[in-house]
Order: sequence, then C-alpha cells, then structure tokens
Amino acid sequence: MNITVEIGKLKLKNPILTASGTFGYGQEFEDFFDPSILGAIITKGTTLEPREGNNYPRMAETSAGMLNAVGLQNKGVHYFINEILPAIAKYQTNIIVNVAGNAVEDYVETVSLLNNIDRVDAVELNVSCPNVKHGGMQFGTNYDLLKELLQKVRKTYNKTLIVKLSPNVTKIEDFALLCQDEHADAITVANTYLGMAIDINTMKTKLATITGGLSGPAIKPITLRMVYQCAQVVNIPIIASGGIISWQDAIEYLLAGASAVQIGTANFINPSISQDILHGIEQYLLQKNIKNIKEIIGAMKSN
Amino acid sequence: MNITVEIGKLKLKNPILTASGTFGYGQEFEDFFDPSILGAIITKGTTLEPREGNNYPRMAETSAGMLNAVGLQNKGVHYFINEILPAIAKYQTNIIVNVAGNAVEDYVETVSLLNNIDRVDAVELNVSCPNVKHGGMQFGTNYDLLKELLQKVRKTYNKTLIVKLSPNVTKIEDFALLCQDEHADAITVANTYLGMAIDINTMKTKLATITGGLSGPAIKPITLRMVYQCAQVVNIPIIASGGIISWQDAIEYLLAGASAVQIGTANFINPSISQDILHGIEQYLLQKNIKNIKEIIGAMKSN
Amino acid sequence: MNNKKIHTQLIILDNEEINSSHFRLHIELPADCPHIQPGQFAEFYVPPTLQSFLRIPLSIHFVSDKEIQFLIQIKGEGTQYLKTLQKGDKIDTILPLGKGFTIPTNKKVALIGGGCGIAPLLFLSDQLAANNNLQHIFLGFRNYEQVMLIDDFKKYGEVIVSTDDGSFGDKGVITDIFEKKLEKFDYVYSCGPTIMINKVIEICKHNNLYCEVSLETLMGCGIGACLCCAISTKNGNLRACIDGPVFDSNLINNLNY
Amino acid sequence: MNNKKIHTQLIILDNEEINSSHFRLHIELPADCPHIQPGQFAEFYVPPTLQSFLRIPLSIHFVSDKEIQFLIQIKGEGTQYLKTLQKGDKIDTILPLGKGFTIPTNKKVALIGGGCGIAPLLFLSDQLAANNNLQHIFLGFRNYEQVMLIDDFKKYGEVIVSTDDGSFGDKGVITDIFEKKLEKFDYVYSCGPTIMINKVIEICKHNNLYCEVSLETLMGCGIGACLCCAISTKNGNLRACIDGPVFDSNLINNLNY
Ligand SMILES: Cc1cc2nc3c(=O)[nH]c(=O)nc-3n(C[C@H](O)[C@H](O)[C@H](O)COP(=O)(O)OP(=O)(O)OC[C@H]3O[C@@H](n4cnc5c(N)ncnc54)[C@H](O)[C@@H]3O)c2cc1C
Ligand SMILES: Cc1cc2nc3c(=O)[nH]c(=O)nc-3n(C[C@H](O)[C@H](O)[C@H](O)COP(=O)(O)OP(=O)(O)OC[C@H]3O[C@@H](n4cnc5c(N)ncnc54)[C@H](O)[C@@H]3O)c2cc1C
Ligand SMILES: Cc1cc2nc3c(=O)[nH]c(=O)nc-3n(C[C@H](O)[C@H](O)[C@H](O)COP(=O)(O)O)c2cc1C
Ligand SMILES: Cc1cc2nc3c(=O)[nH]c(=O)nc-3n(C[C@H](O)[C@H](O)[C@H](O)COP(=O)(O)O)c2cc1C
Ligand code: FES
Ligand code: FES
Repeated sequence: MNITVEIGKLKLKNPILTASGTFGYGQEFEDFFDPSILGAIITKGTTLEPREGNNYPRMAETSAGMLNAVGLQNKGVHYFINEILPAIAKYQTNIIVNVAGNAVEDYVETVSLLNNIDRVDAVELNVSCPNVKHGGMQFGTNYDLLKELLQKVRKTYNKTLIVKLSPNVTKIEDFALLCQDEHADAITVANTYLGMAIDINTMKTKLATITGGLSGPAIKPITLRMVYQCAQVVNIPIIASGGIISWQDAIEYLLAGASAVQIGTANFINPSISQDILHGIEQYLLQKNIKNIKEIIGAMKSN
Repeated sequence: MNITVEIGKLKLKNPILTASGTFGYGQEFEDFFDPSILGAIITKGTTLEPREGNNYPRMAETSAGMLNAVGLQNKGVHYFINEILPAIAKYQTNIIVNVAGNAVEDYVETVSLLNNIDRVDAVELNVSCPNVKHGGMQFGTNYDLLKELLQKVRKTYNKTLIVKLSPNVTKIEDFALLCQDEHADAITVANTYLGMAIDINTMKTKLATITGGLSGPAIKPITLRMVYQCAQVVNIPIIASGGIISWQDAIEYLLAGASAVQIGTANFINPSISQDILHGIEQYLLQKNIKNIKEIIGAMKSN
Repeated sequence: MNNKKIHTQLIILDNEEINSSHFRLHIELPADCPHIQPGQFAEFYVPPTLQSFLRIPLSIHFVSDKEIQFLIQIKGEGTQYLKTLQKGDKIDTILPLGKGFTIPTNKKVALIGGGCGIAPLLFLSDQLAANNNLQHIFLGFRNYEQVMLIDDFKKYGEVIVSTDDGSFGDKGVITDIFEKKLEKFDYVYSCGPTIMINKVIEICKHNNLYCEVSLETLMGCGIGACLCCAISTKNGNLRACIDGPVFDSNLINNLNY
Repeated sequence: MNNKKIHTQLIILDNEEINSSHFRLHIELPADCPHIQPGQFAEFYVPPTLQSFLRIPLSIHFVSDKEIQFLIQIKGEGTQYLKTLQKGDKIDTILPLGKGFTIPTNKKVALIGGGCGIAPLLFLSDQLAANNNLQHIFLGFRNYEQVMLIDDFKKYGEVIVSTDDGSFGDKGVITDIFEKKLEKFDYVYSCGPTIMINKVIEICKHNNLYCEVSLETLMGCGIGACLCCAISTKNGNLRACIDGPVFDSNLINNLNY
C-alpha cells in the first residue's frame, strides 16, 4: 500500500500532519507516541519578534468545539532556530514552520531567515489568525493585501510554501486561485472561524479578546465544503484542517480533494489520536483494496 | 416584568420567535404547546410559484448540527394566502412570512401580494438560502445585488421588513449597514452556513445537492459573533438565529445585542422548546431582578 | 378518537435480546396514550454525541394493553444507546406519529417484510387478525442467524420464510418467493429495504394488486415541520413522517436511495 | 525516576460522597504508574455533551500504595458525569501532569486551602509529614455544610478551620485567620479561589515568607501544547499546566480572573 503524498517539493510518508498551535513542537507528545511517524509536524505560529500573546482567559468550550484566543504567543523566529529546532531536529519527519506577522516586512524577514535553515522543510504562511489585532486575518480576508504578501514572500522563500487560508470569507476559491497564481506550492484550508461566547452570569465575554477562533468537530462540515470548492478550481495540493477527530473525518477530507490532513483540537482530547487516525486510514484502504491513497483523493461521487 | 420588544412597527409580547423552515406553519406543534404564546411565528420560505424542493436525501447529521438541503419546497404565495393563512390566523401572535425568490421581480411580486394581507404582520426577506441553484444566497453574499433587491422591495412593501442575512460572507457588518441604509426595519442574523458531508462507505455526498445549510449548536459561536459585530454598527433591531437550544443560548444573544431570537433546529429535538426557553428567560430576569428585558439587550461587558 | 401526539417520558419494562444485532424494547403504555395504528412510529430522544443529536424514529412494533414494543436494529450510536436501556429507565418519546396501514375486514391479504422491516408488520398482523383477515406472511432474511420472530407471526397466519443463502426456509429473496406464490390478494403490505419495496411495488402494479408500503427516510423532525423526509410521488414531494410513512404504492415514484 | 506521563484506562475502586456538592473518587493505582508529586494533576476524559468536549483537569488529592484519590466538586456536566462513576467502571486518564510543590525536610510550614482548593493539599500534607515538617494547616469554607476532611488533615499537623459565617471553627475568611496567626514559616503553600490566592501572596510578600501557590486556569490540553492556560508572571506568560500549576508566588503577577 502506498500512502505517500507530495506537497510541493516535500514527500510526506503519509498524509497525517499536526496542526499549528495544537501540537506544541512535538515534544509535549513524546510520552504518547513518536512524532516521527507523522507526515509532518507544523510548529506553533512563529513571528519575527517574541510575543506574549493575549490576556487570560484565552479559551472557552462550545458545542463540539472550542474558542481560542492565544494570540500567537511564541518566542520569535531566532529563538525557534537556535533553541527549539535543535531539540526537535531528531524527528524523522518534515518540519513545517507556521509563520505569522504584523506587516508584510515581518513575514518576509521571517521566511528569509528560515529559507537558509536545512531542517525547516517548508513554511506554512498563516494569513488567517483571527486572534491578533494587527496582522493575521487581515491578509487572509483581503485579496489585494494577500496578493502583495504572496508576491514578496515568494521572491524570498524558495522552498515549499504553503498558505493557510482563512475560512472567514465569502468565496474561498478566489483566495485559493490567488495562491496558485502567485506560485504557492499548496494551500491549507482552513484556519479557525471567528466566534465568541458570553458568560451569562457575569454578563462578560468569555475571552479577554471578545472574539476568538472556533475549532473542533463543529466546524467540519463548513471546512469540508471549502476544501471541496477549492479542489474544483486549483491544481496545487490542498491540506485540510478543520474538526478532524477520527480517521473517518480524515477520509471525508481526502475524498473531497485534500492531499493531506492536519489534526488540531483533537490532540487535546487524545494526545495519540494522529497515530490512531493513521492506522484507521490504512485499515480503510486495506478493506477497500485501494493500493494507492491517491486513488481516493478527490474521488467523491455525487449522490 | 416587561419582556416586550419592538421590531419595526411590530410589538412582540416576547422575544421568542420560531425560525423559518423549522416550525412548519405552527400547526405541526399544536399538540405540544400553543403557538400563540410566541412573540411571532415565521413561516417556511415562500416563493411566488410552488416549488418541489430538492431531491432526497435532504439532510445529514453532523457534530452538534445538521445539514439541510430542502430547497424551499412550498406551495407558493397564493396557496399560502388562500389555504394556509386562514388556518393559522387564529394564533394570537404575529405572523411573519419568510419570502424567497429567483429574481428581484419574484420577490417584489410576492411581497406586493403580502402587503395587502392584514394578518401578515411582517415579511422576512430570505436572501440567504444556500440550498437553491438560483436566488437565495446570491443576494445575501453580493452587496450590489442585495442593494437593488432592497430598494425595489422597500418601494413595494410598507409594513415591517426584516432582512435575513447570510453568514457566508467576509464582513457581515457591511450587509447589516446596507439593510439599515435601505430602510429595512430589522435584520435577522443569520441563515445557515454552507457545508457538506460525505458517506465514506459509498464515497458519495450525503446530500443530493452536494452542499447544504449547517444549523444547530455547532454554529452558535460564529453567529453570536456576527450578531455582536452587527450590533456595533446598526441601530435597527437584530433578530438572532443560530444554534439556540436553551434559554442560556437565548440570553447570550440578547447580551450580544439581539432584540429577539429565533428557535430553529432545536424544535426538532424538543417540539415545545420555545416555551421552555421563554420560561427560562423569565426566570433569569426574575433572579437577576431585571424589570425590563431591554436592559440586557447589548449589555455584554468586556472581560 | 384521540389522535393527538404526546411528548412524554416512558418507562422501560424490558429490553429483550433477539439476536446479535437486534433487540426489542418493551415500554410501559402511558395512561393517556392516544390510539395507535399499525405503521405509525415514535421519535426517541437519545443523549447527543459527536456523531448525532437528532431524535431516532422507530416503528411501533406491537401494542398490547400494557405495553408498546419496538424492534430495533443496532446501527450507530443512537441505537447502541437504546440497547443499554434497562427496566426502570426512562426514555423521552414522542408518539404516535405518521399515518398507518389501512385495516380492512374479512379480506385476503399478504404481508412482505425484509430484515428489520418486519418491525411494523407484527402489530399490523395482530390488527388484521382482529379484523378477521386471512393473512399470508412473507418474511425475508439474509441468513439463518438473522431470522427472527417467526413464531410471533405464526399466531396470525401462514408464514413463509426465505433466506438469501437458503440457510433457513426457502432460498432466495423474499420478493421472488412472493411472486411465485402470488394469489389474488385484496391488500398487500410491505416494509423493508428500498430494493425490496421497489420490487414489491412492481409486482403489485403488474398484477393489479392494491399495495401499501411503509417507507423509511432520514428524518429531521418526524412531525411534518422540516420537509427533510421527502418522498417523490405522483402528487409531488410528500413528507414520509406525516403524509406517510405508509403510502399507497400507486402514488410512489421509483425509490432511488 | 520515571517522570513520563501515561495515558491509560483506570479502574474506579470507590466513589465516596463527601457532601452535597463534593465527592472523592478512589482509583486503582496503575502498575506502571510514574512517580507522582503533590500538586500534580490528571486529565480525565468524559463523554462529550453539547456543553463541553475537552478533558477535565483534577488535582491529585491523595496517593497511597494502592490508589489515587481525587476530591471533586460538582460544577457542570463533566463533573456530574464523574459523580455517576461506580466501582469497576473505567476512566480514560492522563497523568501525572504539571509541576508539584517543593517538599523540604525538617521545616515549619503553613498550608492554606479554601473550599475544594484543599484537594491537592492532603497529599502535600502527607508528603510533608513524611519528611518531618511541622505543619500549620489553615482550611477555609463557606459554612458548616461545606466543611470537609478536617480529620484527614489532623493526622499531619495542627488544623485551623474557619467559615465565612462562623457556623464552624473561627468566623471569617481563612486568610484573615492566617494573617493573625502568622509565624516565621519556612514554606507557605496555598490552593483555592483566586481572591484567596492573591491575598496569601500579598501576606507572604509583606512578611517575606516563601510561598508556593497552585493555580487553576481553564485548560485546553493540560500537556503544554495549546498555550490556553497562560499565567502572567515576571518571566512573561507561562503555562499553568506544565510550568505550573504550582508556582513560586514571587513570580506571579496579580491574578485578575
Ligand atoms: C419511520 C421510520 C421507522 C423506522 N423504524 C425502525 C424500526 O422499527 N427499527 C429499526 O431498527 N429501525 C427503524 N428505522 C431506522 C432507524 O431510525 C435508524 O436505524 C436509526 O435512526 C439509526 O440511528 P443510529 O444513531 O443508531 O445510527 P446512525 O449513526 O444515525 O446511522 C447509522 C446508519 O443508519 C442510517 N440511518 C440513520 N437514520 C436513518 C433513518 N431514519 N432511516 C433509515 N436509515 C437511517 C444512516 O444513513 C447510517 O447509514 C426507522 C426509520 C424511520 C424513518
Ligand atoms: C490544575 C487544575 C486542578 C484542578 N483540580 C480540581 C480538583 O482537585 N477538584 C475539583 O473539583 N476541581 C478541580 N479543578 C477544576 C475542574 O477542572 C473544573 O471544575 C471542571 O473542569 C469543571 O468541569 P464541568 O464539566 O463539571 O463544568 P463546566 O460546565 O465545564 O464548568 C462549570 C464551571 O466551572 C468553571 N471551570 C471549568 N473548567 C475549569 C478549570 N479548568 N478551572 C477552573 N474553573 C473551571 C467554568 O468556568 C464554569 O463556570 C482543577 C482545575 C485545574 C486547572
Ligand atoms: C489553541 C489553538 C492554537 C492555534 N494556533 C495556531 C497558530 O499559531 N497558527 C495557525 O495557523 N493556526 C493555529 N490554530 C489553528 C489550527 O492549526 C487549526 O487550523 C484549527 O484549529 C482547525 O482545526 P481543528 O478543528 O482540527 O482544530 C490554533 C488552534 C487552536 C485550537
Ligand atoms: C430544515 C431547515 C429548513 C430551513 N428552511 C428555511 C427557509 O425556508 N427559509 C429561511 O430563511 N431559513 C430556513 N432555515 C434556516 C433557519 O430558519 C435558521 O435560520 C437556521 O437553521 C439557523 O438556526 P438554528 O441553528 O437555530 O436552526 C431552515 C433550517 C432548517 C434546519
Ligand atoms: S421529518 Fe421533518 S417533515 Fe418529515
Ligand atoms: S492547557 Fe494547553 S498549554 Fe496548558
């Protein structure tokens, strides 16, 4: 059985990735399973300068989902390169750095630093973080801004470039096409949905930032639809991210046209879920007698 | 305790409405509670001509939600006026007709017919149905189309006009402001989210129409955020619709700025839920010693 | 006649295992229970999971003066939950829903059931017997392991059983057996998989027999409010939950789900 | 020393009712259990509901050679579910998580607990006793009905109890009592409501006492991956679940949640 997939210049031994911000740097999960079995690890959102993130409270539980407003807390790209990367370089899998920024220049400087680092196999451009005042989602919801960003980043970064789109838009296909036109190697569909929750006893918002990003099974039907829509218009690979908690969910995304999937919030409920999902997919292919996983990518039929 | 609210020229005895397409015409619920206790009943989407709706299958269950692709099956506005309305006129509450159409002219003709019918207290313009090929969501996601529609409808229809917005947009505030500028009396935020689901055994879509509308608790955090955003920019009343299954959910929406709420999918799980939610709200106000429900509308504080 | 629907908590009297994938719930008949027709159904509330959160529609399998019974096949999380219910537990129920079968008097009738589709036929059979009808009961199952409730049906008429693999009764699909043993039935009733229903409808049309079929669809509400349960008929799309689930087969366009 | 985390199904040995809103779960100590420090916690999986679907963090209340105990206050659906667990049931658990309290030897120490915040203090007290420390244990409750586990603590040191309304022990908040009875403690440990923690930190700072506090925050993952559990400290935002939940109080900026 062949379950390898290609994302740009990357060969993934399997289509299971862990989503940015939900898997730390892999180390937190070492007691539960070996991150080396993954197709790739995607790091927490990384910015040029260190960031403290938002005030507490940063999360709230919702029906089949959670809101988060972490706000890109991280120690900056230099710390990542010098302190974190050496510790995780041992994983025998691809390391993808999720990059965020306030301004186009931040992104460009960050990716240019990463461009020279061997062990960083790809960059996932986060233009869709709903939890920071400046930067983040503004790029992912504004066609012209995104275009400018992509052009400058693409000039600077030669390795595999993945763009993580925002689902908070009217027509995600337009953004997908833009990424393809501007030579991104792949797109991730999608980040979290802007949402909120209120504590009716205190009458206060549950998040310090008022709004935050909704993730988890609740959003799966919407993101699945977006993956399907994007798959109808672009040729570059699509990486799905949204509400996957079982191998069945992962298969749905592959059938809708995703070449790989990211496991996000589910890591919090079962830290070895990625391993379970990987095995579930293998079983499914075996049972359906499918020799190559590529046969099911985009294989969905109409009713 | 005063729990009346005003929506345009309408006085509602309380802010509990039933959402279009989820409450039939009220008759289906008579065995469970008296629809007269409601602030208003909103009818199934009504079109100029009768419609057969979409093919089966029309629904799929998802995590804390459901997808539907009913596709505006209804017997047309004439049948509504002549056959259905006389049977439900007995309810001592407001009757709001949800109106949908293919083209601007359909909407205009439909509302002009309803304008003369005494017992129809208001129209909710459905510009956001994701389940029909032509009409529906195209208006709710296209600013210029919506503007034209609103101008023509407003000229024809003199009574209370509510516009039900689509949540499938980048910036719902823009659409809310447009409605206010074009003299709509209120907005409903929001209709369902375009979503999909796949049966991994048959590899087919679960809905005959491929995509459908996602409703239920899953979407509440997103629609709540949209209600809050709209409340920051418009002065006309906002009616919330999205995932309300408890009085607590309803209170969240009121705190975020909604003047009234619609109970939708929850009717399927508990047919007398509207009554329970009404009582729950009364208890909450009593316990908090709030004399007038208007005191909590938009009263949310930051954290 | 009281034909209101009630929404109430009912008490489980017994949970009877039938075979590895089927069980029968015995539920206390509520004091204020409206009249129930064979072919009507109930909607049960089960605790929501990440897989599902709507109610579960189940045909009324049998009604006595003390209890209502349901014959249930384990499919997903909802029916799995029902399987865990025990004597004394309560279940939130709405019933009776939909339109049932016509019950004639002194006629010759055939019942054709497949798999768990035999569920509504037992109460139908009971009521047909009470009205003095002569019954030929055709029951089809996949194999011996799946055969169930033959003795329950034998009380009411002649029972013909088939299995797809011949491990019990006649070999073959039950519609073939039915076609072979065709008589001039006044009424034919059927419930089961779509493919079986389509075949029964075809046979009856061809032989000019009046036939009523009970149809299962996905249901959003079960009470006529959501229009999710559309059945394509000669009179346009009708609602399985309130215009059915029992329909005159002449009305039905070919079922393609 | 094995300080790995394990993710496993544990067996309930007993579910002990403490009062109307609290209970104590006794869980079998797994064979491969890593070393557990007082102040560490576990994450329990409970079936998702429409209200919640993440794990539930609970402090380790006591560890013996046979079992691990948890003292639990019923709050929402998750803790309600835990309340229904019975001997023989299994619970999906990740443990031990986080950094615990420092255990000195031959010192004079004070423990200040409020309400269910006494949970981690019992195991702490046990380990402090094992290391020959002299303990003053201050426990505050809302009223007589809420007072619990006094006898469990009496084994380890002098116990001072207060209730807000004076219905048991001294009258007043426990931090006031602590302040009055202040001595030159080498170590002060505290766990309880935010308002209490802030007060303990203030008193210790003012009196130059070394203090460790256990902090509860909302947690997404409990293992350091999500950054939802931010604690504002002199060293920037730290994670309660992995850099804590026990912190040197000098590090902590005023808690404002
Ligand atoms: C009017 C009516 C009467 C019924 N009577 C009976 C009965 O007497 N005994 C019985 O065992 N079952 C009956 N069913 C089917 C029963 O409702 C489903 O099997 C049940 O809802 C499955 O729920 P679940 O959560 O266990 O499985 P799910 O996880 O919800 O579904 C498992 C599988 O069953 C299919 N399914 C789900 N709901 C339905 C449905 N409403 N109709 C058909 N297929 C469905 C799904 O497509 C899926 O493939 C009836 C259905 C209807 C509409
Ligand atoms: C490290 C740590 C140790 C803890 N130890 C204990 C313990 O030993 N005994 C005990 O009874 N409780 C303890 N808690 C609190 C416990 O986790 C919550 O009470 C529990 O998660 C509530 O779950 P629920 O589903 O019952 O209620 P929910 O419906 O989830 O919440 C009910 C209320 O509790 C609050 N709450 C929910 N989760 C937390 C949380 N993680 N921290 C603080 N408040 C919360 C909510 O804001 C809400 O107001 C601890 C929390 C942490 C972070
Ligand atoms: C706590 C948390 C932190 C996240 N941080 C980031 C981030 O730093 N960068 C990013 O691109 N996405 C981030 N995300 C989004 C996830 O990577 C993922 O795209 C999203 O949660 C949807 O997938 P899920 O439903 O499987 O979680 C975060 C999500 C969560 C829940
Ligand atoms: C089965 C079904 C049919 C619906 N039909 C209509 C409709 O005809 N017109 C309309 O404006 N909205 C329709 N809706 C949307 C609801 O009125 C409501 O806005 C939406 O479901 C979100 O609310 P909820 O989550 O409370 O259900 C329908 C929803 C469902 C589930
Ligand atoms: S199931 Fe809702 S109308 Fe039939
Ligand atoms: S709870 Fe996730 S990092 Fe602490």
